Amino acid sequence: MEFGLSEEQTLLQDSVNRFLDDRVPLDRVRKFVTDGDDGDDIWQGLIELGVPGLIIPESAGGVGLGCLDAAIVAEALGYHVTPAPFLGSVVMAPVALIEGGNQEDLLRAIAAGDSTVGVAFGEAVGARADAGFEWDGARLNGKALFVIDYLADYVLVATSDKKILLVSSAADGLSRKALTTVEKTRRTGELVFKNTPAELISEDPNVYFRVLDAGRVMLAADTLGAAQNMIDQSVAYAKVREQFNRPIGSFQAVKHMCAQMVADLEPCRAMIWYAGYALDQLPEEARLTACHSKAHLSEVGRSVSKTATEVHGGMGFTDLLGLHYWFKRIGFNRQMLGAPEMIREEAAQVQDLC
Amino acid sequence: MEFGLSEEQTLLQDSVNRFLDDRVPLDRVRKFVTDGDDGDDIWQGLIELGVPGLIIPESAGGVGLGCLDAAIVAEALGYHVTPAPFLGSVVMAPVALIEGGNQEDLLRAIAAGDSTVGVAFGEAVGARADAGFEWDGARLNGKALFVIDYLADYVLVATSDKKILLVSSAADGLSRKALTTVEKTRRTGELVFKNTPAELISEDPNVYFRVLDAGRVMLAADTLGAAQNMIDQSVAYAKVREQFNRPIGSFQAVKHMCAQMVADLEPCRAMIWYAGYALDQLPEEARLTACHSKAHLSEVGRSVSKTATEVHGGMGFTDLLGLHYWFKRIGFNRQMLGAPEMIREEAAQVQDLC
Amino acid sequence: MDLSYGEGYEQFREEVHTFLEKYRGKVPRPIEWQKILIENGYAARTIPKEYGGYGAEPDILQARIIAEEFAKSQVSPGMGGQGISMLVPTLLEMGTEEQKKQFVGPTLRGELVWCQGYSEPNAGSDLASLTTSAVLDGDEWVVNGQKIWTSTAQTAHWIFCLVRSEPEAPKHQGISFLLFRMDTPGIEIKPLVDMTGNANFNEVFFTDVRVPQDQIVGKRGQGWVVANAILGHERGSLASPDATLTRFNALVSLMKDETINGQRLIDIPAYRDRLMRIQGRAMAAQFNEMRIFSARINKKQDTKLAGMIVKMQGTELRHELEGLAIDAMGELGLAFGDNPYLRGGGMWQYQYMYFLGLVIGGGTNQIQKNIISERGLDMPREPKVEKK
Amino acid sequence: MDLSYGEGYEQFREEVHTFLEKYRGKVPRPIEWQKILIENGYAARTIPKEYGGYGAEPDILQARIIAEEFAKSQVSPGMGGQGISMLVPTLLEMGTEEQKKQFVGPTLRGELVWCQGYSEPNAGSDLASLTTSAVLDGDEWVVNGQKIWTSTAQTAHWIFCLVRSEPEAPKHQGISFLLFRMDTPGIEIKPLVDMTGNANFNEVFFTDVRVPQDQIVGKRGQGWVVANAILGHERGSLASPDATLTRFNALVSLMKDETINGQRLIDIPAYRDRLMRIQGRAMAAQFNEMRIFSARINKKQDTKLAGMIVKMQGTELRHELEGLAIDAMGELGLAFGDNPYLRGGGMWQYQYMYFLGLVIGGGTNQIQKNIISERGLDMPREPKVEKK
Repeated sequence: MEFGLSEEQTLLQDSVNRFLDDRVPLDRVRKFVTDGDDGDDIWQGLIELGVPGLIIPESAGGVGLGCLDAAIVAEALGYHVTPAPFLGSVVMAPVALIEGGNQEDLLRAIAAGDSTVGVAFGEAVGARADAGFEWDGARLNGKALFVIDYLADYVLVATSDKKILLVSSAADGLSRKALTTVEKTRRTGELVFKNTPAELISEDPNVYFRVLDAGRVMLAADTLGAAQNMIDQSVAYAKVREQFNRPIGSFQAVKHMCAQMVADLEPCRAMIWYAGYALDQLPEEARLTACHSKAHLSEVGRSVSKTATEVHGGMGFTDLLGLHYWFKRIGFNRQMLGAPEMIREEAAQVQDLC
Repeated sequence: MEFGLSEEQTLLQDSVNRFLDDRVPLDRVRKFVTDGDDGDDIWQGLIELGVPGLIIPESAGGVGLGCLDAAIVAEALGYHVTPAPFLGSVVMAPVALIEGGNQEDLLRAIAAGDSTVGVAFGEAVGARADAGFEWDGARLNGKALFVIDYLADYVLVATSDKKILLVSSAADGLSRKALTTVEKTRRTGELVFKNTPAELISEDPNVYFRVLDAGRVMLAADTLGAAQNMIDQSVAYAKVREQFNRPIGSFQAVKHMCAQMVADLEPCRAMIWYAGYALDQLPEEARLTACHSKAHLSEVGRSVSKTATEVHGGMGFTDLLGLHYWFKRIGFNRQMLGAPEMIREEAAQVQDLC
Repeated sequence: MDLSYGEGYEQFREEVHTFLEKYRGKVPRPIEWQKILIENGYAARTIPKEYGGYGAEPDILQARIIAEEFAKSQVSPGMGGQGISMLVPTLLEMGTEEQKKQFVGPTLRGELVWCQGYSEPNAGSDLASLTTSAVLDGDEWVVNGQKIWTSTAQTAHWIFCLVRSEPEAPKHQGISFLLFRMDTPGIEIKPLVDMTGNANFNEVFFTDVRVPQDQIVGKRGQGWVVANAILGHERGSLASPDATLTRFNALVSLMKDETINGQRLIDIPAYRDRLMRIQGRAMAAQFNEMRIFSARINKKQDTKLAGMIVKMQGTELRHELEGLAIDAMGELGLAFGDNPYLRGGGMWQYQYMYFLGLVIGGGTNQIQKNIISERGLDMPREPKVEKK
Repeated sequence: MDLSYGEGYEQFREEVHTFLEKYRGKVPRPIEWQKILIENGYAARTIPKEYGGYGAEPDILQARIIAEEFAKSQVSPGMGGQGISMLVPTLLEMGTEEQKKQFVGPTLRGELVWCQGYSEPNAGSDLASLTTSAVLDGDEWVVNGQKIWTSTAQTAHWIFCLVRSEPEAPKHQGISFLLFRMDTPGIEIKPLVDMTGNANFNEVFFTDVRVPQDQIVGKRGQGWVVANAILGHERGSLASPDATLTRFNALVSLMKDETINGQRLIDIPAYRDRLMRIQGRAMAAQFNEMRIFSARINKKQDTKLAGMIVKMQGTELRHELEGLAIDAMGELGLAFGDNPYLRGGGMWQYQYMYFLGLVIGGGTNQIQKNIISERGLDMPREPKVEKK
């Protein structure tokens, strides 16, 4: 019995963190966001670390690890506000394809770093008026909005009746367009389908939920990392920034803001570990813990990101320190795959409370 | 144009406050609560100040003032956690009787301080499983719970279909029993009706709402006063209590707790004034402002009463300073005549938002 | 409580209304319009004629009526900016006769645009520790240092600036209040991009900037007193309850228009409850503002605490209000910039961030709480730490 | 992560289970039961045999299994109290051989009941400023002063007590840790009624209480170190996530059973949303506890911060949980004492207040935040103020 990361997991996280410390400092993030580069070198580095194949079975060329391992990588990515097509390629698509069982080639390509996959789950999670598409059993018509990594080689599309489809970027009748959001370390866009062929991966709602849950835990883990970074930056800044002839970190108001952030965030670490573990090992608990991780981390993330900005005073509001990249990353994680109120309602449903 | 209390209103509140400062110190409250005395002298004093007839027309022996005047008296009563049959006798019954128009004798008796009235609105505001009664047009059967001032000479009873009835304490088939609650400065009880005659005061839902709104504003005003007192006690205590060789009020954590209480409560003062004024002068705004005053003051009151207790440290938790009398008073005001979530839903209904 | 204005004032309202009807849709260019407004008493109303104002007696109800009618008609109420809102009242109170004559009129007429040089990178919450230096060299001040959070620095003709002129004096007594042209050699402006992606503010650098000796308001070392004579004005204006109400109404509309899975957002009870919570707080804030406004007429009303808490409560409330809109829109709440699915012109995300900036700006809410507790509640100050 | 216990431990669980089956419903009186528990290693398990314990090697998984199985079977796990939970570990770490021999065994067996004399009316958050004095007179300490927050003072045979024995020394170095009988002349106990209406605590007054010189743990002036050796233990236990989960389940039941206007409380979305929020926080707290527990086995896991925040988060969460129950019940939520319509035995209001007491007790949450920031995050301490 051990509640915590194994040595291998700690090593994995350390190696990803070391790579990101080195290759994705703030300047690199800024360049990705402002110069429109593609971040290929970052993804290449992650490929070399074996990240794409993390949860893909060794028989399909992957590393054969589990969702908890993916979650601790997601945490590292969030910590470094890393631009990378992680969510679909490394987690949601592999989970879907393994469950679907008919796409070993693509799994192999993902594991090898040859293919990436975006995520279009908005219609299934909560359809908005502007979007919407129809699936006739072979082809798609309509459009999907706020698709994560919309320029990936494939996009995983969920329908409102919980089917999961796969669309190739080369498919007929597919057009793609960037959609600007406040969070620019993730590439988000619109897909328009005109008789676009799509392959059915699963029509089992259980598979849909498993994929969705995995995605939610990853977004929550990303928030854990991003929020931890904001705390670390706040504490460091409060130790050196002086006002009234004292480091601001010696003022009780600032100290208590930092202590409150820690008190709120620290239990979330164990929550992510449990939720990640449950995805693979405790199927009967996975849905509830995934819902609560996503909703709870969203609330804690919002509160930490606001407080950390306040600790930095005016500097936190400027672009100079880049603190807002973490703020917006946490905001994105909150909104995607279900906002807190909607997910809490789902948590109640899972327990037959409504 | 003037947003604020008139000189007369300030004088009224001052005179009530002076009387209560003098006659209802904490020891007197404690005696009422623990020794089971009837608090008659307090009520007598308020009668001498003209409180019972405050909003009753001069033609019926009253003072002919308005609900705002009653609200500022309610605030003073809350400030002093005063045991007195105010809510029903001074506000809800007079409003109902004036609107009903057929009870000048009782109005006159109330104004003279000869009759008191309790309030049994629980069934109408939100029926609970244990309670419930039937009204056959002449007589009541069943029971009403958590009746405020249940030992009064009369009780104003609201039915689930928004009729208002009046029951005399001497009525046939009426039995009364105390119901212990956490808040002991108000006498709360149960009425059991067995073919108990009751007089119909109004069957107009508008009258019911007007009476209910007035009652809610008074509970909110009571909370305003009680919370203000808790702030005053906290600031005073923080100035004299020393720890670490300093008054605790010189610690930023304590100062900021006090500042936050003020920041939350101070706007509530204007809100109560407006809501009290609206009850008489702005009928189209009265419902919404009454709902919001009650709900908002309940939230602010809960937060202030918790924070003030914390500022007092362990002493706040003991009975020694009696701080808990204010804490519980605020808690009572929150629960009676509709808890915040229920009232906010009502506020949305009033605006056709649901 | 009496929320009516009374008869004399209704006639005044009618006058304003008539004026506005005359110009609605026919408002000339800003400088010309400003002139017309001043001539008619709808700008610079209470400023003496000799300094370029209209010269009316102060009457807060009239001021309120003007504000209300202009808002209703959506006709521009004329020029604003830190020169008119902050420098002019300062000069009227603390300036020399020559300074009033020289600066007030042109500023009111929009011929002179000002920016403010107060905060520095190392003097934010602790503004009085500012280090931008001014050394007298002959009959000129030589200014060196850096300011930050300077809005409109690019368009301003002049700056009013706090500098340290007496380095040996206690920190609050070594500051002077200087005025100088922004085209003086040695001034460099650098836009300061913030989290919204805009450059709402600038950094301004001074290198040997030479300022004539007499361009000082008040005496040497009195700059802190001069600046504080009007600082209070600025804080209250950062989060007006009227603006909050406008945004609340926009939020209600949004929640009625937008849907998720075909259900209107307003029909989702958890969001509706948050909306109603915000309305309750917004109402309290608005009534509090009416109370403060009224107390400017009836000086007997004490609104000291009521005024101190406005900035803190108002900015937090706005931030939360904008945040509810984002939450309820789900993915759509992330839209920004040129996104074609933007709602409300992208203002939800923008204001959400901008009001976090205002929670911090104009004195962080931590500083506000210090002020409320120490000046409002007379709680003991923290023990002072001596300068290292 | 591996949440299974493994095979050896399953056998151990079976043993515990068998033992419990044997005694279920047949548990003798406390003193006798405590003896049986110690003999079988289900109490005082890791305390050396020579001092009256069972003498097993520490094994936290076994301890957890014992706790789980006793909880499941609802058989009493034996005696608790401050003597067993606080004094015994202190004596084992800091006591003399004679003290261990004299006190540990009888305390474990429940023959000696203890109370704690730490806090004073003027030494709460600043415990080290305590002033209860102990002056050596011949071979006896003479103790004068007052303690507060002393639970079980009426039933305790002995007290362990912090006193100021060296008034001239710096405040942390002038304290001694004394043990003395509660029937010593000069001790007066006054129950301290709290907001729940109960006297959960007492005040204890000392007037010339004479204590033999050798009834001291550690040396003169070392009392602060002795007391702090175990203070951490107490804090964590004030708000256990297991207890929170039990209360959460009770709250769900309440909300399913109770109705308003015929609608179940659980079916009111605004309450349901609050319930789910609380569940999310409770879950995080519980997993955090599992992490801390696990780190006691695998010392490589760093759970310093995870441990520091337990008391603060746990007490706040419990207070809010109980508050939701009250809110949702409306008027019924006010019921207390002998009210026949009481729900859950009146525990909702009681716990709501009691946990506000625990937000304050055992180090207020403000003190907790000082500790987290200074010891957990290494943030600078506040400048010290010299003693007046």
